[in-house]
Amino acid sequence: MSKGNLTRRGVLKTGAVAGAGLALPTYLSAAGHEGFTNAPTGSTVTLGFNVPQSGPYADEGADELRAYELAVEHLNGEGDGGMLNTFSSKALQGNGILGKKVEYVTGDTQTKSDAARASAKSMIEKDGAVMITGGSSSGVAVAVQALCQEAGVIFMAGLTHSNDTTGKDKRANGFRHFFNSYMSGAALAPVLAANYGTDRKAYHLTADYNWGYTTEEAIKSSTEAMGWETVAAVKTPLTQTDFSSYIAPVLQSGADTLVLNHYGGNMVNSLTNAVQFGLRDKQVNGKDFQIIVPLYSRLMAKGAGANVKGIFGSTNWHWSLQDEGSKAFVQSFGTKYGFPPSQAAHTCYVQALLYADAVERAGSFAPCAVVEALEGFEFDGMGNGKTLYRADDHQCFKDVLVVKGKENPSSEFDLLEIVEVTPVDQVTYAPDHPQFAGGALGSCNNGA
Amino acid sequence: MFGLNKKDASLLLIVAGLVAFAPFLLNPFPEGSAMAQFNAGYPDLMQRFVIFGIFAIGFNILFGLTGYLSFGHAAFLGVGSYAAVWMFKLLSMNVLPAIVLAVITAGAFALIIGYVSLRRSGIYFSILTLAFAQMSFALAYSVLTPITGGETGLQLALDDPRILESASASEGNIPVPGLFGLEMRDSFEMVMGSWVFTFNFGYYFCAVIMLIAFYLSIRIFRSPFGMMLRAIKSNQQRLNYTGVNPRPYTLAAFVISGMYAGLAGGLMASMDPLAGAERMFWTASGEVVLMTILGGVGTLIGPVLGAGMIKYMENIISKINSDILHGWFAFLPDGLEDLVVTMIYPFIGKGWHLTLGIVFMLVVIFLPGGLVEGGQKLANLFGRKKADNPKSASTEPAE
Amino acid sequence: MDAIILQILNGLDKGSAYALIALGLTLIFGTLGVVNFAHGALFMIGAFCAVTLSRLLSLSHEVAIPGQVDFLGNPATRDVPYVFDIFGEALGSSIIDWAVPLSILFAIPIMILVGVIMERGLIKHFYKRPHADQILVTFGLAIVLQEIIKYYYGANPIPTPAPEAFTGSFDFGALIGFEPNTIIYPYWRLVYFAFAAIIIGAVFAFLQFTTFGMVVRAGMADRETVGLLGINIDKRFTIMFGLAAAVAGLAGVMYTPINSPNYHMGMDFLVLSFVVVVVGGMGSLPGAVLAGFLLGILESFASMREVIDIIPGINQVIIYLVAIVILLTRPRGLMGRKGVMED
Amino acid sequence: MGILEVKDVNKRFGGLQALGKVNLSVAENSCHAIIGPNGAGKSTLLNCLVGKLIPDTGSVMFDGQSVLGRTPFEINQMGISRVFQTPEIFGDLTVMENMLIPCFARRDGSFALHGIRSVISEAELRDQAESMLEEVNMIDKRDMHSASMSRGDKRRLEMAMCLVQNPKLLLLDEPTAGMARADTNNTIDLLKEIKEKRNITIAIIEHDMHVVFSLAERITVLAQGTPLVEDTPENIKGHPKVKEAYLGEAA
Repeated sequence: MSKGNLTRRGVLKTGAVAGAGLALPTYLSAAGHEGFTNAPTGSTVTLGFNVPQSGPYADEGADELRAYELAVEHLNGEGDGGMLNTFSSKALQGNGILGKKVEYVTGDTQTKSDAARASAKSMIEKDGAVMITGGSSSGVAVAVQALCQEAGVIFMAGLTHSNDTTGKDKRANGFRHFFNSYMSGAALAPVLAANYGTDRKAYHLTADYNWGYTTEEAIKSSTEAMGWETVAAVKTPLTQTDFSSYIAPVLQSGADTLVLNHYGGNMVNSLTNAVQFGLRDKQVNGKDFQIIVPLYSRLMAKGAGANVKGIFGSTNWHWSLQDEGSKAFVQSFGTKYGFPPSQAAHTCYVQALLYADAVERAGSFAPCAVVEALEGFEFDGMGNGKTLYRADDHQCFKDVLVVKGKENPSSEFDLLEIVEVTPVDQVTYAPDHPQFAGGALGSCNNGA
Repeated sequence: MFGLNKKDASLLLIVAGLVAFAPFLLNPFPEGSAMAQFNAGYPDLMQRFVIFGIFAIGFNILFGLTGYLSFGHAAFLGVGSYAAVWMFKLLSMNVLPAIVLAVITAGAFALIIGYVSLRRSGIYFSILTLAFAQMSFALAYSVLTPITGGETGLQLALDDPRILESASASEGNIPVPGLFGLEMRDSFEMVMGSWVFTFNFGYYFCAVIMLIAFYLSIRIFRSPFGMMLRAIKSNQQRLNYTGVNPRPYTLAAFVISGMYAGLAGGLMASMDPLAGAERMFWTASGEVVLMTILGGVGTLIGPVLGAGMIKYMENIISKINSDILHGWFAFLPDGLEDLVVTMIYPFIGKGWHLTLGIVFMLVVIFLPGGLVEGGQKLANLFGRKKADNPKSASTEPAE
Repeated sequence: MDAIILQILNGLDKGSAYALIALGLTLIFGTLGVVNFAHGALFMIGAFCAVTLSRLLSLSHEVAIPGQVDFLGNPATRDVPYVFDIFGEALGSSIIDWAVPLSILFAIPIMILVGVIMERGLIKHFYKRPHADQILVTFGLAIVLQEIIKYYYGANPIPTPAPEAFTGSFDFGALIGFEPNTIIYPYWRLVYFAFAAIIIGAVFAFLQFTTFGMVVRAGMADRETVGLLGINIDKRFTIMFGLAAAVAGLAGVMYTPINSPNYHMGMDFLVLSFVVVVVGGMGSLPGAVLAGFLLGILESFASMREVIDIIPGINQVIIYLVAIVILLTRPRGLMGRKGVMED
Repeated sequence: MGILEVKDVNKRFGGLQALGKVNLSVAENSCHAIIGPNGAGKSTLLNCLVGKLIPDTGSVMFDGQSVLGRTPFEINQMGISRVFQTPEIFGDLTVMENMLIPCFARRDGSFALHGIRSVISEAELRDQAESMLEEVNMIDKRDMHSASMSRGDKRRLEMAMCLVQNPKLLLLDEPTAGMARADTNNTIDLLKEIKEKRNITIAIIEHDMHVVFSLAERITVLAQGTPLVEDTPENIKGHPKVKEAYLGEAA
């Protein structure tokens, strides 16, 4: 197999080669081109897939990368087309984007904002990427989003759940398909009320950084609204691995519910520790003690093993959904890789398609044109039902899944079962909601 | 020249030449060729080379000369970046006040930490500095979020006051750092045949500062102060009985190298106005230690080479993916192509850490003096028996 | 009161892990004078011995389940471990259930082997080299080891549960006269503490009461003199390295049910264990153990809600803060000897 | 009144009385030897003089000022230089650099920021260092890496480093230990020459009686931490107490 080379400027590859050594220097100002950064001029267009390849989220990053490769295949008309067949917009023809073949470069975010920006910068400056996408944490998403705004390229966020990404740190060139902390709270609360009653005392353990704060706030406010009481909220360091000293005092506090506002390794460890301490076998205030994990990731849940059984949480998407879009995606991903995709893979795949579609509809790669095409865009057939890319904050509004750990998993991928598909209306909020206060989109930036 | 002896002056000139022509030297492969992947001549990476070069030069003033191994130097880099970003937020997007404040803040921070840590020596000193840096990181990531931006890092916002620039945010875009009207990201491209060379203002700005920093470090190495520092490393007891008080010398070296780190941090923020707490994590402190050892402890140019090597691997090797590999080896028959790709694949892309680890081990096993020694061996191999090689132009590696 | 007892238990448990790693690290410092940045990686390899053994035991073949389909619509299959075929389902499943304790037997030879190979193949050549070189080479080795593990096992944590018999928790409070459910503690953590105590005791007894141990202790105190006596100290030091590796590895094996192991767990522990060793005092084995437990307990207290409410962020920095205070008041840590790693 | 006055100095290490009621007076421009068997407290006494140890009680006055509570570098700045038993030099530095450091210390005090002026530009100090090197016959080794020199050269270098400071008092801790007889005689000659030329006070700790009797004008015999006798070399030679203390060890 032989793929084309990855170049900055397609022209150079085909033209200008003859007499290379003798050619007189041509001076180009960076502001030349067609009025925006990295305008594709040849027969190809380069996208930048910036995912964590090292560090704790490397497996999630690997899954994102698989999804992107699949998306590129489908955009270029290879493979079975996946969600292109179910997507409500029919602008994409399977001949690349605007007739240009899609090529891509990859980089490692290391789940550090510095490294992620370095990697994104090299994609923009060296490889001529016209869009950056990916990532598995909000810190990285916010950092790269700001960079893309400055550089004048589009950023399609990967997995990022913090309210801030489309709240106080939103940017005109950035778009998020993934759901957020507020939506988790809004979707979870009714289900929790139905299952555990409206008279509960909750104890929060919260990862001591931005995402943790917004998630704690979201869950607190939505559970308190239905009558729960928050006994305590304790912050835990990011680098904590053993949560025993945070878990142990929970029972003594009189709480009957533990909310773990943790993600990734923190979540695996805190949940494992909580189950170890036998919290779930206890009765407090005459009720069975319960644990809640607001943001579930199937990949991560695997690390917690049997401990997730019966524990409620929310997720953006799950492969067992039975709508046409999800089925098509699972089918083509599973056929290619032999296992079902994760929610991270799904959101990345969808983001890549949405971007391509927006370019196609706008008829241009210029970021401002793409922004215009995506703002207020309504679509369906991508696995989450009818979805709106809201113009005010570039957040997707769609159904949210409430899931719980499956009691009898039939395979290593079958860890979560869908309890409820919370309709979009229930998780929609006003753009000026206090949890999203501050910050401004600004205006789109075409860059150079 | 500039008060340097001939040897040092020529070293400085060589470095200046390399830095000035880096956009050419780092882009040896034509665009579109398979080897273009190894080109490093794009602004961000070139900036990183020189910025981390400054960081490592400064670290070497402490570690290379006095032998005090600080394991918390990244804290000063982080503090410098925070200071610079705050200047951008509050004052103006001009980089000069930001960099000046970064250096001063980092220096003050280093003075406090150094004053306390230098009460101990050896590994006890290392752990003290490590502890201070880890505390800085942990607090910056969590409870200090209002000041540091926490997880997402400290960023500019449209509604920042920027008291010296009132009209800048009018377009709905955050202004970018610059120097009296010249933006750091300004660059122009020169196309020569199928080669494209990018000349970036920010890079040259950093490069000039790096050359000044390098020049100062040579002067420090050659000054009585530098000699005292080397004496501290060599025999602190004798120094004491010779009537010299080592403590203020080490403290001065600590503060100077902290200021270098602050300078690097300020420049980083000037090139890319965001300061993240991860910059202060112990791995970041460890990185500059590794850069210095990899390049050659106590040598003038070694730390810069080490910094370049690590940053190159981080940014270039990590971006090679299997697709690119297949592209390279497409000329091979299919089966062989797949085999070669399978064999190389673990070392590139997400496996870049593995390559880095192997390089560390190979360098330290076969080149005890770091890359500088490798360069000498290479020079000797080609028969150019230079009487005054870089090693004798500097001090011996650490003992 | 009950809250304090609970945090002391937590502290002892955390301290066990710190102390075990720090013990091995100090043995290597003390005997070989080597700053071993790969020691965390040995802990991690130990943990992955447990993962490997439980995977080996669960090696299975597929048996089709009639009438069911998988997510792609193909006929579904069920995995049946080979041990079921050999020992029958009942014994087979309890063997799998006991994979972690069984891994101790599996890990000891492997860890000793890893340690000896490491020492003979690499570390040996760095005795006379500067500490800076030792740091670089062992750090490189640590990266290589963890990347190899990542390559084969992925980056995500891998659940490795304790045997069924040790899951759940023990009502410690009821035993000593508190209300039920006030002081409950997981069985496995109690096991871990006991295990750590046994290992630490065994290492001390070995050094105290065997001639081998006496020579090693003498070597730690004054290597040259022992060498002059015509005793081949190097060979013994190689064995000590293997022993230190085994201690770290066993700490890792037993840790797996507490937190699911992942490839970077060694790095996570590395810095902490260095702090522990230095706070304890370079070259002092009792110091390392004492510092491990001390820091573990203080860390637990600092994570109490009541404490965090008074001093926000104290849980983030407590260990480092304590380290600074101790090092400034006691120049050579708690029990350090003069002149070890001070220059 | 001597330049160095030690009065009633006591020093205990745990249960061990290292120094007990030591009184010592070294006259200006004299050469004073302190002898005694192993473990007599000679090194402890020396360490009390240079600030490495602080006596439990008693006083040490140098040139009319107390040295107690001062750090070694402060005491050196007062005018006491010390030569160690095993040569203490800056092994990573060249011979010339080794010489320059005491020159700087004498001119600039215990700490001075010299800016970034090159060492080479300090012509005056270089001259001083060079003439001192000539005096000890080491000028040809000026650019040598000092760690690679012979032990004898190292000791000569150390001596030169001390002398270039023009100390008022030079403390020598067994300067000929481990030397061959010829080297020992050279050292004796060197010290004699120095003494004549510089009007310097020398206090010397020595085992070798040959050295002691060739150089010393007064001798203090230390045993078990207390001075036995203090007298001229002639009187010491036949002193019964000394013989007893040395148990036939004396030459």
